[in-house]
Amino acid sequence: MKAIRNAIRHGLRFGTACACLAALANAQERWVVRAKTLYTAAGEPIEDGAVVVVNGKIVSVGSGGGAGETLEVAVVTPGMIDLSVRIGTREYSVEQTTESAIEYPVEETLDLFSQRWETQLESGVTTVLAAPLDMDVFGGLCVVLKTGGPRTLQARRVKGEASLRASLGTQPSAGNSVPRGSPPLDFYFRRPTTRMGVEWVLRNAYYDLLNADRFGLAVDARQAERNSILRRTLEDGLPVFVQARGTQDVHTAVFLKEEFGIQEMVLDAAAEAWMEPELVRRSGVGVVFPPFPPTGRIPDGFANDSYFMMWSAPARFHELGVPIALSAHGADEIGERLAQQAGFALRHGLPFDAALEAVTIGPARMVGVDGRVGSIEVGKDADLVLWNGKPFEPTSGIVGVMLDGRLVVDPRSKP
Amino acid sequence: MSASSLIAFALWVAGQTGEPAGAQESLWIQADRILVRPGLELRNAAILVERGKIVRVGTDLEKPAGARELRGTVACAGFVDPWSSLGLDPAGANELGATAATRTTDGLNPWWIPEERDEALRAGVTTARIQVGGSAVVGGLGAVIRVDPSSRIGVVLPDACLAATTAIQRAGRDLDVFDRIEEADRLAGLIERGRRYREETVEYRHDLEEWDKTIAEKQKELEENFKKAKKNREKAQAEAQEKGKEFKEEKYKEDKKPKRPKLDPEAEVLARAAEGEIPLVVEAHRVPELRALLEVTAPFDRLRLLVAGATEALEVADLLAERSIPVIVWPAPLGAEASGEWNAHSLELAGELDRAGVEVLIGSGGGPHSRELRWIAALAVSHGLDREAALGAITLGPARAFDVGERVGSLESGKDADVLLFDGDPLETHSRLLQVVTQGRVVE
Amino acid sequence: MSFVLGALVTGVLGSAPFTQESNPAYQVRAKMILVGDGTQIEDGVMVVERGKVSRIGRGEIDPHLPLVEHAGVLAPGFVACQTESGEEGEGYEPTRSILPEARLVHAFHPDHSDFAAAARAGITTVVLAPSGNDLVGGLTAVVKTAGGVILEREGHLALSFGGSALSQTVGRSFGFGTADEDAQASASSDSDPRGGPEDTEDARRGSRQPTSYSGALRELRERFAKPQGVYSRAARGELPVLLEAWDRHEVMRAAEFARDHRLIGALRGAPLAGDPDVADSLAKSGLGVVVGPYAIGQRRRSLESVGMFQARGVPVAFALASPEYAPEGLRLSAALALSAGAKREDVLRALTTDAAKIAGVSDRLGSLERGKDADFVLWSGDPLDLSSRIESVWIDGKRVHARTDGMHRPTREEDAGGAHPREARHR
Amino acid sequence: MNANLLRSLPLVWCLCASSSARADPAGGDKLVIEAGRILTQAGTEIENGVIVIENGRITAIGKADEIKKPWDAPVIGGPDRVAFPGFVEAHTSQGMDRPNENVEVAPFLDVRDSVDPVAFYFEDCLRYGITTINVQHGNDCVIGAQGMIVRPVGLTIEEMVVRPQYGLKLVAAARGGHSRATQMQTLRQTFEGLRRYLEDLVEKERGERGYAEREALFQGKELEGEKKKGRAMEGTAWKVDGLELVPRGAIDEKQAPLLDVVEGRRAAFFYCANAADVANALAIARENGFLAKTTLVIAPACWQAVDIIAEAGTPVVLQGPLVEKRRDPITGEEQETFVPGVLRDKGVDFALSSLDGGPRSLWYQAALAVGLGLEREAAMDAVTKVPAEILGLGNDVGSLEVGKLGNVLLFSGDPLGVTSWVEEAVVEGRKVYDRREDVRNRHLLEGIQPPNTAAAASAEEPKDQDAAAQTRKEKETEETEKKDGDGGKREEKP
Repeated sequence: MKAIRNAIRHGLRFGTACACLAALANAQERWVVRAKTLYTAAGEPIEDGAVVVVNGKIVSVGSGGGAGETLEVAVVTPGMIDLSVRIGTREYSVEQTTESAIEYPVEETLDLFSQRWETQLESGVTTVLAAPLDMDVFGGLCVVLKTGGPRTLQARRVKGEASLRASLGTQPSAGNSVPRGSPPLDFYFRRPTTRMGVEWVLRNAYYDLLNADRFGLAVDARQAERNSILRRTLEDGLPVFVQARGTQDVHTAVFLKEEFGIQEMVLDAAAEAWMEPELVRRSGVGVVFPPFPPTGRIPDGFANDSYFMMWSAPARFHELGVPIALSAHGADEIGERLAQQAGFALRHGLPFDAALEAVTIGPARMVGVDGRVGSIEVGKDADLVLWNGKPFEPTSGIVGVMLDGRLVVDPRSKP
Repeated sequence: MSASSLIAFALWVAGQTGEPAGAQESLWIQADRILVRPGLELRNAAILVERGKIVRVGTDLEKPAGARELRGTVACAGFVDPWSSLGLDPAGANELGATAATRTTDGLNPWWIPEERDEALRAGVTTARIQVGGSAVVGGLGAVIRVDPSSRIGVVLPDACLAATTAIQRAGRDLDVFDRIEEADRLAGLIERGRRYREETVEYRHDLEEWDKTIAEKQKELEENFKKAKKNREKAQAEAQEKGKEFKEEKYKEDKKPKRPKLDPEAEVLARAAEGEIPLVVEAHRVPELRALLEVTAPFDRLRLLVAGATEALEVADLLAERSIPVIVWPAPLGAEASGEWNAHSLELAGELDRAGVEVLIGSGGGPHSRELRWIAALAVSHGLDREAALGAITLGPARAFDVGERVGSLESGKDADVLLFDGDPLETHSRLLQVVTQGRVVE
Repeated sequence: MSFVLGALVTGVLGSAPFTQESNPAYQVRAKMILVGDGTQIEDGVMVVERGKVSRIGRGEIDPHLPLVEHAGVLAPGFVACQTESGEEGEGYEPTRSILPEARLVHAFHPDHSDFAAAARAGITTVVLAPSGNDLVGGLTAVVKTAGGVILEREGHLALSFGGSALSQTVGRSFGFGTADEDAQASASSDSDPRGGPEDTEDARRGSRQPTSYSGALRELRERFAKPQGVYSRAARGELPVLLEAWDRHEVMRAAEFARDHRLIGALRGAPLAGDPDVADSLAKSGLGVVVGPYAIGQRRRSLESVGMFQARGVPVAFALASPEYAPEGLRLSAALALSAGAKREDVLRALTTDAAKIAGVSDRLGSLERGKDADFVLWSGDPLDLSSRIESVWIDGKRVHARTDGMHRPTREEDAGGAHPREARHR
Repeated sequence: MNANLLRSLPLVWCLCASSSARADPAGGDKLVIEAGRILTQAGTEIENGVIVIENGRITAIGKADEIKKPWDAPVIGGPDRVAFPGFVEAHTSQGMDRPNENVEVAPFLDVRDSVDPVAFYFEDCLRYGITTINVQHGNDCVIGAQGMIVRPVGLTIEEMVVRPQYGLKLVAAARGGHSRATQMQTLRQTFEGLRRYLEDLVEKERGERGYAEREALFQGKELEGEKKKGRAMEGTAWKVDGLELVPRGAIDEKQAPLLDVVEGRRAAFFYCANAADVANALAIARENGFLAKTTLVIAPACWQAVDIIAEAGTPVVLQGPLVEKRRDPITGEEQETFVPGVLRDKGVDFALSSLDGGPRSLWYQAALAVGLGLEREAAMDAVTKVPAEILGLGNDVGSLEVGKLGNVLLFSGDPLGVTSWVEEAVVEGRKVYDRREDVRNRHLLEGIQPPNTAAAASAEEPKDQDAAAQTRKEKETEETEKKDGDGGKREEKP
């Protein structure tokens, strides 16, 4: 067994060993991280740059070093951000008592003890937008989280109520049906069973709001709560993240945005958005792409259908000036993670800077946390990814990760 | 590490047939009480261990130079779990497609949670009888293995038993009384098949011998008569020519060569069980199948039967005692996962059977949790099993039942040095297990 | 030796006072008395009057009182802090998941065989609790295992933060994994889109229960926002709560909820809470913890959590759960915890004093002090030693079980084949 | 299979076009390849190099100014190209309409009858530069069919075949719902059965001869001396004496391939899902004397047995992810092990294999391996030299040297770089792939107008048309594949 243990420690990439190292490193208050190339995602890359970190914040960016424990690596980028992650949010994240679970905060359904958070962190994803499964038309209020740190929301939350989750297409209506055997007993049973039904539920929620306002209808507490949230999407720029995979869904989403004047909208998992470039550009929505499908086809898990995602879609939208973000949907497998998705984006024609933005500051802007994370600037959280080569190349590895100034993966523990 | 791997590999090869060699350093183990074997206890005695074997046990030994010294209050033999699945992964332990020819040693997975074996060893379990397909109708050849995880799994005996079950639920389906009795019958049928196969092979060998002899004689005879035959032939040919008839060869006849019986690996094993070369362990719980089992196996006088589980064995205790059939019980409080077999299961069973004169063995119930064997035995004591009997039921009893009695299970010279050192009575919860020695290797 | 002693005791017991209903004073002298609060008395004498402990100490024996000689250990009866014994499925109401007024005391059959079995295992008091499958499971009852004594008709308000309290329609129809598989991120790819949430029983009944953690929290918060009835009593700290939570994140949620609403009581479950963070937050919440029952082969982490809690001053007690666990499981749980490094006194308290505290009956039970109920057990040795035997069990001064060497055969449904009505629902 | 056919025809046509219509560059028996850099995989790297291929083999390779180019040879490539030997797939079960036959022991089968020349997989092979492929039976069996080595070129199996009836698939991993023990049981009994079968054959032959002899004696006629009909059995582990008496033709076709294996005349590809399987596989290989001809096809979890693999000295093909995740059952801690790293450290020869074809193909596995800490050379070898050696093609493929086959890839940059593509592929001197003519690739990169929008109606560009048609066909395939149970991966990761 000793032999086995050795082999494990031996072959171990990240894991317990590094965890201990990290624990030691955390005592460290002040860091100086030097890089041959420093990509800040805020302006030109800096050659032979250095980031100085004190108490978890970035205090200086440039070539100046100074006191503090020093790390030397080839490349440093900001911590990456994935806006479409579902970890520990499975069936229990979906509130089925209503199809528009507007007022349900997703953060209350998270399992912060899931190992997959660490996997994300170690693969360079330091911040995520946690969304529920899209089994409801309105999925609730999503939260922006750090992927590491103490296992409490207070410690990890970057922004609660960061966006409102909605979903179009086949998924929310999947499995719905009028109960067999008996007639519908109450309106709950008329859950959407079709695309148009789904769309109607969305519209309906907004009509309720508008009517209530226009005719000053009395509404119960819960309705009031919903309305106030929806109102924020119209007035205070609370972004609405809509899962819109197919072309129809993209149309629907954009029309809703324009019909009700929703201020901020982001199309998530938008595989086929590229088929309507003009519409997307005109409507000013952001786009979060799903992981690149090997054959270009993404099967619809709920209907016998599939979506075609053109590999160069991110590049094309970038040219059009549409805000874009890449996502790995929180994939665990080596080779499928966010860094590799960025790599594929490069392969398919997205310029490097754009690719970097699409996994850092770009998504940060979409959920309004760009003041805190997403780029390497003075005053921001010290979320850094340390590389041994050109980022996003499959041949270069992530040798270190720093989260809020804590070294969670230590480059010095690497061969 | 590569060195250790070489050893490991050697062990693997050995594992197929014999078992690993013990540690090299010699030990000097002293204790106030040495429980040599049930019924024999030495006070202020010592055990001398060399090359993994117990060389001497006694009160009048003196410590040889260079031997490492261990001290404790009570020393007893390493526990032998007669009913475990350590070293098997779930797929192996729960294999339902097993047949008599399935070998447990083929299912060994040394990498499957070695920590489990480590825990068990540190809890004093040094050897265990494991069974691939423990819940299959017929589970194949069980093995007695070394629990020691420091190397690949050492096999003490690759063919320790043949196992079978008459379950109450199988593959999610409930079996009613009649199904179960039928299963007992089917089992008897199998044993019969084995017996007949053995007969056939013996007959075949005999017949072949006979045939070879006769043919050899015939050959000799023919060779002697060849000249004559040749002459006759020529004569006959000549005649034929004269008569213008075409020449007919004389017909040659000899008795047919006996046919080799078809290869039947299953029957080979069943035969060994039928002939009592290996014991047959049957898990049975309810009175009907227990009675049926005892009935249908009665005609096979050489069969060595063991019953496992035996929730209602008390009803047939007299029969079991009379035919001296040992029973492996699992006197543990049930978890919710316990299946229907264990309905009406009582912790008092062990004690009651013992009092009824049935030999009781205590096992950890076929799970990977041998580490609790000591607690289970203790519970049996707290429910009426005699302390000494309980200790025997997890040491020498199982060892004897599975034909490794001359290797493990007691602290007699010549046996493998599996020694446990306690600071109190082995079955008392408060007494700590100070030292575990497996094959002369001190577990640090 | 112990056998002889057994004979002696039973011999004495044959005589008058112990069997009669009217119960005059008598005294028990034991080699060792475990008072229950951690102290122990060598060659102690305990005088019992009218079912109460009237005197206990090293003192002389009173020549006028009948005497029970016991060469072993005298210990308080154990208290099991959560059980579904004898409920026969009354502990679970599938049609609705919020039943604040449900009273487990109504499900109490005093002469159900489960209780006799518990008594034989030295358990003299149990907390009858609902199965954790309802969000608000109702009110627990604290009863003795013999004599039909009911100590508390409204023991705790039982709330569940566990996944089993959420209707799992989505999970069922889409075949998602369980919380345990989460780390492997296993999502079944061959899901059957047909037969969705609407096809389930309770959906047809037109009552849809929360299916998400946040939904459940909302339901509970609403009830504690303007609390009425039992909720208000719980909110005011008059009625302790029994919160069920299993996975670590559930435990955290429950602890937080208890803190926010200043609830007192205990948390039941937490097998994987052997995690410093979780233990700390539990310590902060001021809740007790009801763990177990631990079966053969329990994960080390669960066993170690007992010591971990007690080291942080969190009172721990053991559960008996559903009757599939033999009552001996309680003592086994304790012994396993002990073997996993917990302190002996602490474990003993988890069976007696602390358990009584968590059960909310420490004024009457948990230790053998003057004036408390005379619920005690005569052991051949230390009760925490699994190999020591029960000689006799006494509740309210009356002997309810004496060791016999005849085998005790529980009844069973003929060939139930394990399909025990409760088994399906037991998590 | 028909679905695949449908789907792939357009591209295949385009390939034929490229080879026939533009006959000169690819048609003749000579070809000159120019490249800014040539990574020979033979220890050298050549700036501004030239490769001359005649009759399918490399006749010259070196610096442009040192090599004399045949005047009549067409020239491809250019200074902006990087030349690299074609990748070698050491073991795969793709490219068959069904990888698994549901017979436990089926050595009498031949994957040749299942390989689908127009399978999407082979098309993808060219796109990602795999020019030599060892196709073997799937892993869901005990003993599978005989495999074959192919090149991903041609419309018929005859055109594709490199080595017919090559290798045999054995599996130590338990089939679904079963255990290693029963798997091992069947393996053992199969070889036991073989032995018994041969013994009986010999026995029968001997019996007949003896009878004939005695009959002759009896009848008094001379018998002509006994004549060997067959070949004596070879094999290191066990032999059946007197097999030479039996003509090999008389040996049952179910047993013959097994006999080849035992005699060490046929390569064995032994699949193992975890470490314990490895131990069993090696045991079987030893007991039957074909360890020397054994290649272990291992799932990542097998790394735990790395010591006994190294000890046995068998090469391995790593099938599946490069990193193995193990959850400690006691602590619940998750541990990641970089398998190629472990294999390298123990000196085990290993080849990588492509995960699901497509972009996750061999080049990507090699690149990832480098990213995870494997030396660049080792990673390159693991997809060229090592597999070539495993397949016994060391003298033909795996590197660019004089005398080897002219399998050359022309990359737009570093072969492992994420932004570089296979621009042209040459197999045995024939240019068989040109990215500019790769319809599917353009389809994926340039997209199409969705058929249901007004834009489609206006867009009358024929390319888009047939591309559109292709998407529709693909959709069908997707569905048929879903029905078949393979393919159809869920995109949602809840």
